[in-house]
Amino acid sequence: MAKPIVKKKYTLTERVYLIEIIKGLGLTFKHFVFNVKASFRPGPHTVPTCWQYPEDRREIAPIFRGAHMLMLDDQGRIKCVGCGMCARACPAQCITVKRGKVAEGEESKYVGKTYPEEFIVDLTRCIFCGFCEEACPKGGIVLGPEYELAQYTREECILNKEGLIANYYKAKEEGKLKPPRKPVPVAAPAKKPAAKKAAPKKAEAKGTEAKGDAKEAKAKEAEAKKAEKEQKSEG
Amino acid sequence: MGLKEDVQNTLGELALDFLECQGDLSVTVPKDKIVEVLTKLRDNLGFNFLSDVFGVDNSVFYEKLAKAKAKKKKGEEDKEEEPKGPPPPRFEVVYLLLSLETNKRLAVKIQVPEDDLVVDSVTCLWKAADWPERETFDMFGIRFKGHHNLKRLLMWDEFPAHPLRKDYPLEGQGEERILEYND
Amino acid sequence: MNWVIAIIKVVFIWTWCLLWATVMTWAERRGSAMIQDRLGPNRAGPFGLFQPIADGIKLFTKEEFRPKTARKILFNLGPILFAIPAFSAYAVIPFGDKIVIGGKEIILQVADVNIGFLYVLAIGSLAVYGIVVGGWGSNNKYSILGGLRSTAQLISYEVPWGLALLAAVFVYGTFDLRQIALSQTGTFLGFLPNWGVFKQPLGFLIFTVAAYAEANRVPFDLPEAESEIVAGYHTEYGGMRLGLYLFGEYVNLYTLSALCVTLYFGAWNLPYIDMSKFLGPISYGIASFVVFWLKVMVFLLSFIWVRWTVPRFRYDQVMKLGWKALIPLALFNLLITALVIQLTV
Amino acid sequence: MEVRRPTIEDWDNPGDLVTINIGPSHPAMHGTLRVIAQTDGETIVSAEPEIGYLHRGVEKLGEHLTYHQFIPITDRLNYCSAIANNVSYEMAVEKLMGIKVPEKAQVIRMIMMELARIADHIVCIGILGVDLGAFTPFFYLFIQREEIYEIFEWYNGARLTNTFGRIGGVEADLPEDFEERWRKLLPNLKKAIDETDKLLTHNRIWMDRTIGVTAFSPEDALSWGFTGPCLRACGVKRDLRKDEPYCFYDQVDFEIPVGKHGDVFDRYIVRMIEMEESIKIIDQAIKIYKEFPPDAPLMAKVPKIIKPPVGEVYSAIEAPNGELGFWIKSDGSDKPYRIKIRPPCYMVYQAFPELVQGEMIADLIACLSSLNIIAGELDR
Repeated sequence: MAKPIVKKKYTLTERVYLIEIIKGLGLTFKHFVFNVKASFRPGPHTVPTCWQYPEDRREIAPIFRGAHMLMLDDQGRIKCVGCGMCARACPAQCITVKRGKVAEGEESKYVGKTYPEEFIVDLTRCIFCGFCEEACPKGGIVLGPEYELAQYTREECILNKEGLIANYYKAKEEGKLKPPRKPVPVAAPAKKPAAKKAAPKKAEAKGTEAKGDAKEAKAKEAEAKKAEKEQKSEG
Repeated sequence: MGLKEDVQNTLGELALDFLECQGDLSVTVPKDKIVEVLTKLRDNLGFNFLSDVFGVDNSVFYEKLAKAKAKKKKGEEDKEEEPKGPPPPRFEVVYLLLSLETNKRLAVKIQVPEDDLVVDSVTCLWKAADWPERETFDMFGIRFKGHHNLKRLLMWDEFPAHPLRKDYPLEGQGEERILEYND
Repeated sequence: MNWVIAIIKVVFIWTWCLLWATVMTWAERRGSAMIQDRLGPNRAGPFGLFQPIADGIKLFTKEEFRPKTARKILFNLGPILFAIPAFSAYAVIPFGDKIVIGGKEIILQVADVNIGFLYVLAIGSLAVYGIVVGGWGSNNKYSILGGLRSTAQLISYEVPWGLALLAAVFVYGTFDLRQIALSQTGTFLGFLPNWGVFKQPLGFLIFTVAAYAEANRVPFDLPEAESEIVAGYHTEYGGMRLGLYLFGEYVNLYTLSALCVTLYFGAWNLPYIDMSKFLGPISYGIASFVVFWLKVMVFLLSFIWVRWTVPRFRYDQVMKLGWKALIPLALFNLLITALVIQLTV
Repeated sequence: MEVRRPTIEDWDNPGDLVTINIGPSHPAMHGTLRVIAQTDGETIVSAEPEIGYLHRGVEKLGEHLTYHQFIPITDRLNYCSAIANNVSYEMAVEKLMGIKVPEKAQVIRMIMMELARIADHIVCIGILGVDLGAFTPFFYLFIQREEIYEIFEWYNGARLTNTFGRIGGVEADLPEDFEERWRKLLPNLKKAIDETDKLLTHNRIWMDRTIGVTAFSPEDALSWGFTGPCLRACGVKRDLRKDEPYCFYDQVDFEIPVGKHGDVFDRYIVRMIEMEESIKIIDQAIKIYKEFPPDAPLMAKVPKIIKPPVGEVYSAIEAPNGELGFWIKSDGSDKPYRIKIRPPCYMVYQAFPELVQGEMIADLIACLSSLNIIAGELDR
């Protein structure tokens, strides 16, 4: 157990403690003066690095991943069709969806042939990864801007359909609804597995890009349909 | 000169089986020769850095493969050996080696049957094997002969099971209830 | 009549010290915040000035918790032993020159003792008992470590501290703190204020370093080094017992700063200006008091300023600095001072 | 001068030693670590770390989640630099499936990883300062860390647990104002690093506390499986970014700082220089990023349900703490058969008894902070 013995070599200014300490004192004094000056500015946000929370809030990103919302379309209908893709994608298993079939005569109330009879998000389990949002084929569930999630009881942390829609209205009122995320451009599908390994060339990527987008959207829809079918067959 | 040939030449008949997957080479060696093998690899091939040691419980793996095969019938041939005669040993201990000079990696595997869970410790070669071996003992119950301090690492000492075995349920078996607190 | 004045003085200086100790807790937090680009407590009252009151209420109303295994008597005794010397040490330090009310001359000092100097040294070193008794009584390993560290540190730094003060005594030729303060009028070498710091620069340096160690302040805050031994000797304390330790510490700081001002920074004397010549008897008394207080405040704030700038020493390094650097330096200082006095007088 | 360090054998009666139970509730132990130290006064005769206080069974959990669902779990390994974990895991799965990630996605990954590296080193240095009693640099640095998190937040909506990237690429392009934000952050970040340097590096108190404390020889370090800054501090020039380049690390120009003695000071200096090198890398990576057309692909064509072929791979990257590797065994289903994580600080922390033996209690704390032990990846 031979530990290397380190010989300390100090320069003269280091050896005399004071010089470096005085330099440091000068530095902290600069900060002190700056902040004292800043703290006399009007308004709650005085010191630039410090937010006085309830009054003075930091701007959050439009794509912030906070509490969930169930999105409504222009006619106030729930976009969700209750396919359960989000529940399956969720790593924490915090989403419960119960699908209901739209009764006859009520078709105008709902977007599709099915609707979520029950939609429960358990925020005590949720890890805010955003996978449900990504999995949703209809853009029905979105992580909203709400980040003040502390509650007095566990029951309050479990959001049901009404709560999720209320979140939507709240975000809409505050103007914090984010635009739907654009699908990411995907590399051109390779025909042969061997070609997959070849690096996608830039020029090639350029040409196929515009089509790629449309294709992706279509593929997503197709997949959603497939999922619906699967669910049906399961049910 | 591929790495596989090098390893084959160095180990001779000690190398029982090779598996190559996406450029990663792993070699299976006899269980009781592990210290010898690793010493050879370290001294002759320059694998002088032990990255990790861990166990794998293969009990479900073979079942699944067999099922998949039965399903496919005419499916492509798998690289894994077929479970013939006596079932393959349940556990595997994997040693990840790295050569600092050539930056090549090699996985050395030993098969550990369930009725003989004792493996020679490699802490004599690399001190780095200390905790990984303890963890393997903790998680799989594989004991390492020659380890100076083989006790549970992550779970508490009185924990009765080995949680990374495949037959251990994800939710646990309620072991926390048998914890006794002495005032 | 005299004893009434004495009691008024005692009560006044006691509340004064306590007041500034509490304000110091606010200044510490706000000052550190300002140094660190934060805001600090600013909600209770204007600029958060009522924060110490809120803290005080909190400390008073908290449960008086005592660990099961603690030694009851020692545990209770610790904070008291710590606070009493802290409060009583100020007795001999002046807080102003004098005030004349109704023809009666009142010295702004609780007791003008002619060996006041020794009194401060003696009482100041008593504080260590509070720490070590509290640390021992808590029956906690961290507390004991903190107590032991504190003992070793205080004893080690008493020596250079005393030696630095001794050199000051050589210069002033008296143990009487009031006489020392009075002798620092006029100019030194024709252009400098006649302050001790210009006669004893090295002594002042040693005194300051030792004072930081005596007050258990960063970089010498080993007895309560948070990241190492949790909270040192007051790990197990809560409520007002902890409050006594904290207040005692700040009162200690006030005392040390006042001593430093008295010895090295001309007490209530302004440089180049003699206030007594153009001020009335009462206003002069107040002015001297205010000047003295302002000087003390500068030192108090410098304690905060240094605390939030430098890292902490290690235990053995503190000892090394004390015994191997400061004591030889202090002896050297003593020698030079003695030589110069011998040659010039 | 050789200082003889006492060992446990020096005591006929070990009862003379004091056993100090440092942690798990101790200000410097982050609530998750515990060291049982035998001390002779202030000198540590033996120290035994006890881990497992944050054991969440991540590896077991991985066997029950699909490949994609495991990404958010990797966030919780080294929570100071979640992005490096994400990328390491994704690269392992991509290797298993033989996916070639689009180049633009690789550049984005690289930029984000280097930002995460800076954030991680900031945490380490800041905490090291706090544990040694220098509180102020912690705040100067952490304010900049918040700004880095701001960049993360505007990239994908989360600050700490980013869930960055997907298998086969990344989930989004860099926001339009990314470079603007970075340019805004850069002078402040440099200033904060500089101020920390001024407050600490040449301060004699700091030097006394760190130089020669828990020094370690390179041979020992390699034998103990050290990687990352702790190994480089010992004088071994090893960095997976250079040795086994991934992403675009072979196309950018940067230096690997190497220490001499492997003591706390060297670890601190290595991390300080690495932050500056990371800034350099990001600047160059942004240049590379700009060469790509805005609609260049960011995701490889990956099936919705990931079912890698049967096999096992090991893939490692240079995480801020060292070599972070994932060994994944697939049985052909949509869930990994076995995931083994090789966390860097796990290997470093097992040498802890040897590192601190003979030092003082204060050094134990300094050593612990300088190793940057993150319980999340230590216990998994």
